[in-house]
Amino acid sequence: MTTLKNHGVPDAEHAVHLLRQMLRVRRLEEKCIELYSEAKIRGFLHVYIGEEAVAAGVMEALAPEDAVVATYREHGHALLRGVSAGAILAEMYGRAEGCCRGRGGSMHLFDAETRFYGGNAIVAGGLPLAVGLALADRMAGRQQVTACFFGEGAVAEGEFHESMNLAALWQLPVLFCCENNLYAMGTALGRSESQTDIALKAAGYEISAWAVDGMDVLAVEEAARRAVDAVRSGSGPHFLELRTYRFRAHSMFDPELYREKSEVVQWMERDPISLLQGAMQAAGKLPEEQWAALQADVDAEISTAVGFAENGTPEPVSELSRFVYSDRPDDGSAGGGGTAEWDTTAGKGGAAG
Amino acid sequence: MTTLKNHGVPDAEHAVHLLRQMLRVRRLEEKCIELYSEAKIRGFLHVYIGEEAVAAGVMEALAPEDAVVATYREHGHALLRGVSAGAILAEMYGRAEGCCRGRGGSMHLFDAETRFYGGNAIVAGGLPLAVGLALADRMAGRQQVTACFFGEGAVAEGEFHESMNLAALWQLPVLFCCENNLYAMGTALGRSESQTDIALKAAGYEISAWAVDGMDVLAVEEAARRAVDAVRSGSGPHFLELRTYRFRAHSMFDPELYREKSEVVQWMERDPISLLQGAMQAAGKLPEEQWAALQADVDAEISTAVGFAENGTPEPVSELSRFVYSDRPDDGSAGGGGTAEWDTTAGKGGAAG
Amino acid sequence: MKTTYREAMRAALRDAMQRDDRVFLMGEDVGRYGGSFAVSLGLLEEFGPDRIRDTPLSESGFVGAGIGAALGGMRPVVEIMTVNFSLLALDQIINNAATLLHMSGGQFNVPIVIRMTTGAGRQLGAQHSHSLEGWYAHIPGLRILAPATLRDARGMLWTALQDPDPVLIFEHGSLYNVAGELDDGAGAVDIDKAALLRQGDGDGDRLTLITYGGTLPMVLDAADQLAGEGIGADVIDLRTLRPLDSHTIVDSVARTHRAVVVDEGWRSGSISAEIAARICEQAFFDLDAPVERVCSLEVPVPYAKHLEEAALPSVERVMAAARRAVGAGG
Amino acid sequence: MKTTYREAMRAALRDAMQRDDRVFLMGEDVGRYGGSFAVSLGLLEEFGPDRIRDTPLSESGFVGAGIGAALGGMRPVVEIMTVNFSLLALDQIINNAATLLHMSGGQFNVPIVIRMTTGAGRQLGAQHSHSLEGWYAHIPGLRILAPATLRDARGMLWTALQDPDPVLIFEHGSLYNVAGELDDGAGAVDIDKAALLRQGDGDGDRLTLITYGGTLPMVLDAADQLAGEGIGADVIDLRTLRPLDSHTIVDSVARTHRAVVVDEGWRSGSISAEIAARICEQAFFDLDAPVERVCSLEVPVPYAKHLEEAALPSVERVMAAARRAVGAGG
Ligand SMILES: Cc1ncc(C[n+]2csc(CCOP(=O)(O)OP(=O)(O)O)c2C)c(N)n1
Ligand SMILES: Cc1ncc(C[n+]2csc(CCOP(=O)(O)OP(=O)(O)O)c2C)c(N)n1
Ligand SMILES: [Mg+2]
Ligand SMILES: [Mg+2]
Repeated sequence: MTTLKNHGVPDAEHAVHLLRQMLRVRRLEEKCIELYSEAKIRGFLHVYIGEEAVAAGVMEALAPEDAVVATYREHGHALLRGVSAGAILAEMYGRAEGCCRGRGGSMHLFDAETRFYGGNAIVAGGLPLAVGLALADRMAGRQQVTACFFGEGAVAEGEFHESMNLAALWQLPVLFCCENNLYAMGTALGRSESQTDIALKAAGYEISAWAVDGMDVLAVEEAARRAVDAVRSGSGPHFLELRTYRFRAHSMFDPELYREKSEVVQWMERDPISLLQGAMQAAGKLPEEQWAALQADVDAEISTAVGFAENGTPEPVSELSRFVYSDRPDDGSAGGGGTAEWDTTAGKGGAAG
Repeated sequence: MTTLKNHGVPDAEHAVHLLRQMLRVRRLEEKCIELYSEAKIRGFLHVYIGEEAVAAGVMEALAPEDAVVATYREHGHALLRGVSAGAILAEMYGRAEGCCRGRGGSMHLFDAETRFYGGNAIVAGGLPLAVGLALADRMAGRQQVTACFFGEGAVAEGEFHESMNLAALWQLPVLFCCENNLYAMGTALGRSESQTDIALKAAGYEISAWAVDGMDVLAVEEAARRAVDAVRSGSGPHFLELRTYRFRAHSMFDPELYREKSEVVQWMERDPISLLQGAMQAAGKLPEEQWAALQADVDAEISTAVGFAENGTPEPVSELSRFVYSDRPDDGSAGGGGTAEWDTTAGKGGAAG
Repeated sequence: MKTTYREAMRAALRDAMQRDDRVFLMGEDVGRYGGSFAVSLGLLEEFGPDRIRDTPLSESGFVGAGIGAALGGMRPVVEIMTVNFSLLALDQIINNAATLLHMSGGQFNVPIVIRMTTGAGRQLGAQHSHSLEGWYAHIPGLRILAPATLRDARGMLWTALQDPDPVLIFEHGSLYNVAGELDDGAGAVDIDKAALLRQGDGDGDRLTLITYGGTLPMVLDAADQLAGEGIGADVIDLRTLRPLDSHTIVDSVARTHRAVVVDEGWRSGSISAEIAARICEQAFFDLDAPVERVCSLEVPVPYAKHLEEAALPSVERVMAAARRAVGAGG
Repeated sequence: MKTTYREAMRAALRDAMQRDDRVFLMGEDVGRYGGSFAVSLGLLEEFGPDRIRDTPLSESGFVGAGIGAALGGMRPVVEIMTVNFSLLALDQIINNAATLLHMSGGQFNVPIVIRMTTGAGRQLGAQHSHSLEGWYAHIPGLRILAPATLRDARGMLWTALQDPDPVLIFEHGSLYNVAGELDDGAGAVDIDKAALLRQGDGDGDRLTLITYGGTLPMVLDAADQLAGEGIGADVIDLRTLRPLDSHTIVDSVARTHRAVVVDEGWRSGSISAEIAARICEQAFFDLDAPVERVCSLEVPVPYAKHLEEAALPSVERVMAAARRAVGAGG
């Protein structure tokens, strides 16, 4: 199982940090599945289990002032970007304490403080946003990077193509992170792309691109650092194809008719958490008790978060119409104050349906 | 001026035919411009002057049962596909005798008989149609080819990307013909594509692609024949980048602020008509009187066509609502008979606005 | 025969594929995955990957390819997973499918059927909960269907495939699991007329409830309860949103003199506005009270259950509107 | 100062660029070409290619990039050449611009302005003649403006840029060359209220004509002619299609008791339906006749001049509807 690339002697403390990060995501999502089956969480739920090394590795390379755009499979990205597990779970509970006050749910996590711009449930819909965020940075002269995560399924969408071209044409500071887990719902890569070498595709836009073992968090981090440095220093967008695998079903509704159990089992042997844990233990850098303590820590974090969500309050229905438009000083104008159903009470016919 | 590629001894009869085809397009469009300034033709008018070798060369390679999809700059394609100059001009006059009964105009020429599927005024909007036409041929087991023309500006659109991928993934019989005239309205290629080598881009979809001198009708024809043969024999889509230039403004409203007059003049030295004519005369294969006769012939065709359009009848206003939905046997149902403004006369309030 | 809406749709697809070689189904995950809402489950095995054709994620591309295939003589059924993603294909639907016949002076009709799931109510959040079928009904050249019953789920597809022009079928996500009895011989149904599903009676107050698609069960429920309050409600299932069958609506309102339109779309500029406008135009002097509209609140549909419920039409809101319409307080 | 609608728009752009560094203009051919309708002619020279930014043909991409730039603190003005091409960008407009604020629980507003030309009347055929601004007005989260006058062409942009939320500005192609007098000091205007441009007088018949955008000149013309026939017409320029200012409409109708809505959109499901529905809801007992609607015929707009004219609203159709409304025959 020591199929981690040799990165030299890994700094133990940093490696433990990465391990912890991946474990936090794993435990959070295992809990989500549990809560889903208890019907505490509803809607669509897409877990990242098996892919944690990707978000964990890339986030290491980003600075606080950078921006992140992700997909509907983004619990891990949100958590590792700095959104608390409590705020994430409360969101899935539909609580006022959720990171979007219960309006977003699992697929739409947002957080202004950490510049986490979603959460986007439209495949490839986040890519143009990332380009625009980078454009803003560029025009304002800020040395910031926007990291944009998306699945390999998104590569077939026109919005992918348009975004890649714009970013490259204008040499914008975007790091494109393609999470190639080989399937888009039930559609295998070979059935969605005539050219399955995604990194090669990126080169067709004159974007520097390379493929990375997405199960090896150290490899991901190394590649991400290299790419982020290049992006930050002004050498235009970069592209990482992160080769990974989703261990679970696409969502809670997926009977997984499209792949062999054996394929899943084979990939599970390259579980990014076990890989790193194993390598560290083999190198004598992760004493059993440290590993146990780490696990206990993470479990505690998650159960505190569940408590937070459980004890949250529902967003008042009276607030439902807020945030359709921005709150404004009450100037009596029709557009202000988040009025959602224009004029329905104003008339004489009493049409407030 | 003998910058035509050496294609061996050109068959004189065939070369004269190509010359005639290009000249027909040229004269037709020169007439259109004239008519436009007389306000006989309105709307947008995009001429193909300078690019005639592309349509002329490619059409030679197609069989009658093949299909053609083009753009809003398609007078030449329609004419060389076999739509009469009269039907084209009558269309621009808005006559019932026009190839679309006056409903389409310059940008929307259609002809079922020659399988000419437009005329499409949405940049890249025709590409998915071409893919679908080829899919139908493939599913029905017909050995037919769909030729799809579009400008290099269309390459930036998402619909280009999605269409290329679908055609390649499903190995459909499409011939993509990119008319690279270096500008999309006022936008030079280098300002619209991060990768300006368009043929290379096509390769990113695993589509065989090559660039061709689009001013050399013999080279275009040769490449098109090669590509069409390959497509027809089942080896999937092919892509030609036809390097050409538009001698005139984008449309009748374009002040041409974006390019130097000298650039235009330089390209005019490679006028596809003069090139072939010059080469033939140099080879002693185009006696002066034959050239004069050919020109007279073409002039006669065009002036007959103008007469036809002038004498055409306006499509009756009573027919305006037809063809919103297909005509059907009059079954009294609401959906039939091309009713355009549902129910407006049925009410008691007399609401027929 | 006991069946579900989902099974009825599947039977309709199977039937169409068997009857006509030109029919094929194309869309994201219609094959190996079995359809994102399991409508096409099992059809891949039966008809093979050519006719149950999985596509890449490229809505504009494959909808446009469907239009092209229709031009080329096929009878494609294109599935867009949900109406939310159809926004990516709108150029093809509006600028090509809906206009080619007219632009070509009658030469090129487009016999395509585009199916998609619509609606909210499953806590999917703003980007997965649009109800845009009424919005689509604005576009000339399209025919818009909203099967709400098992009979229509079973019968509309074949009729749509006989139509020479583009037909969009909107299937509300909350209906797939609806179960009930269907005639063994159920087959094609007309797609021209609205259905008066229930005629209110009694000597008391009368009104017409007008709806379609996902809100039909709720409206039938409300009608039952209103009957208990002595209010006799006609219930009209529009079935086809374009062309709209005004006659059936106006006929009923001419008898009842009052109307409530129930529509999951956002209120402003919804199809409920068109219906209200037509009633006012065509039955103005028959009308005894303003037409009531029960629509979704004009907010992007929120995730949290209690917020989502508050945003959508409900039996209570329908009842309240009905009572207001008949002047019975509310 | 004598000016044109086009020049007023250009002055507004220049002004905004000068006032606020965060403002930039982005779109196809806004720079070197000078704008497809010459609105931005000369601005490239003044502000340089960074702030007058030519884009490739990729509507979804650059509109989405505008949304991202707005999120990133800029104040982008994105030009889509015409509304017809905006269909390619609808996913970004509806699923992102209109919903991000709500989905994010108030964290991320999107201060973008998207401008586009709309409308028919120039023989451009079906794919270049859509009037979809009323259709866009269905979407919560958007603000929809339709400047019809020189004052609004000059003044709406700055107000729109002050708005924290997405604003779409629809400029009717037939207005660009309209010339007239404008105050030298003309500047920002409110975008909340409809304008009662003319109040009908006389003791004769009265009615309210309601319109916006490209059809305003025609309606003013009709009002003049109606005055000659002794019919006193209020004329309301809606100016903002979402949120719709019902108050101004209802106030006028409460006085005149009759209304005609004039709208270049296709009739079914147009904004004219919403207006008619609201009048019936909110002024039902004031209304003496059904609300008339003068819209475009429900056909893809044809190329030929005589056919196009027959498809669009005209002074004659407005007059006829007005006469019907006041019961003066027609
Ligand atoms: C535009 C669009 N089309 C379809 C869907 C439905 N859908 C949700 S996720 C998904 C698969 C995406 O696959 P990929 O991009 O590889 O990401 P992954 O789920 O594997 O992380 C699909 C088809 C959607 N959300 N958006
Ligand atoms: C989707 C779309 N966006 C914008 C336009 C406006 N427009 C018409 S032609 C054109 C330039 C297209 O350039 P190219 O594809 O190179 O073709 P060419 O005109 O050079 O033949 C543009 C921007 C359009 N018709 N469709
Ligand atoms: Mg994937
Ligand atoms: Mg070009």
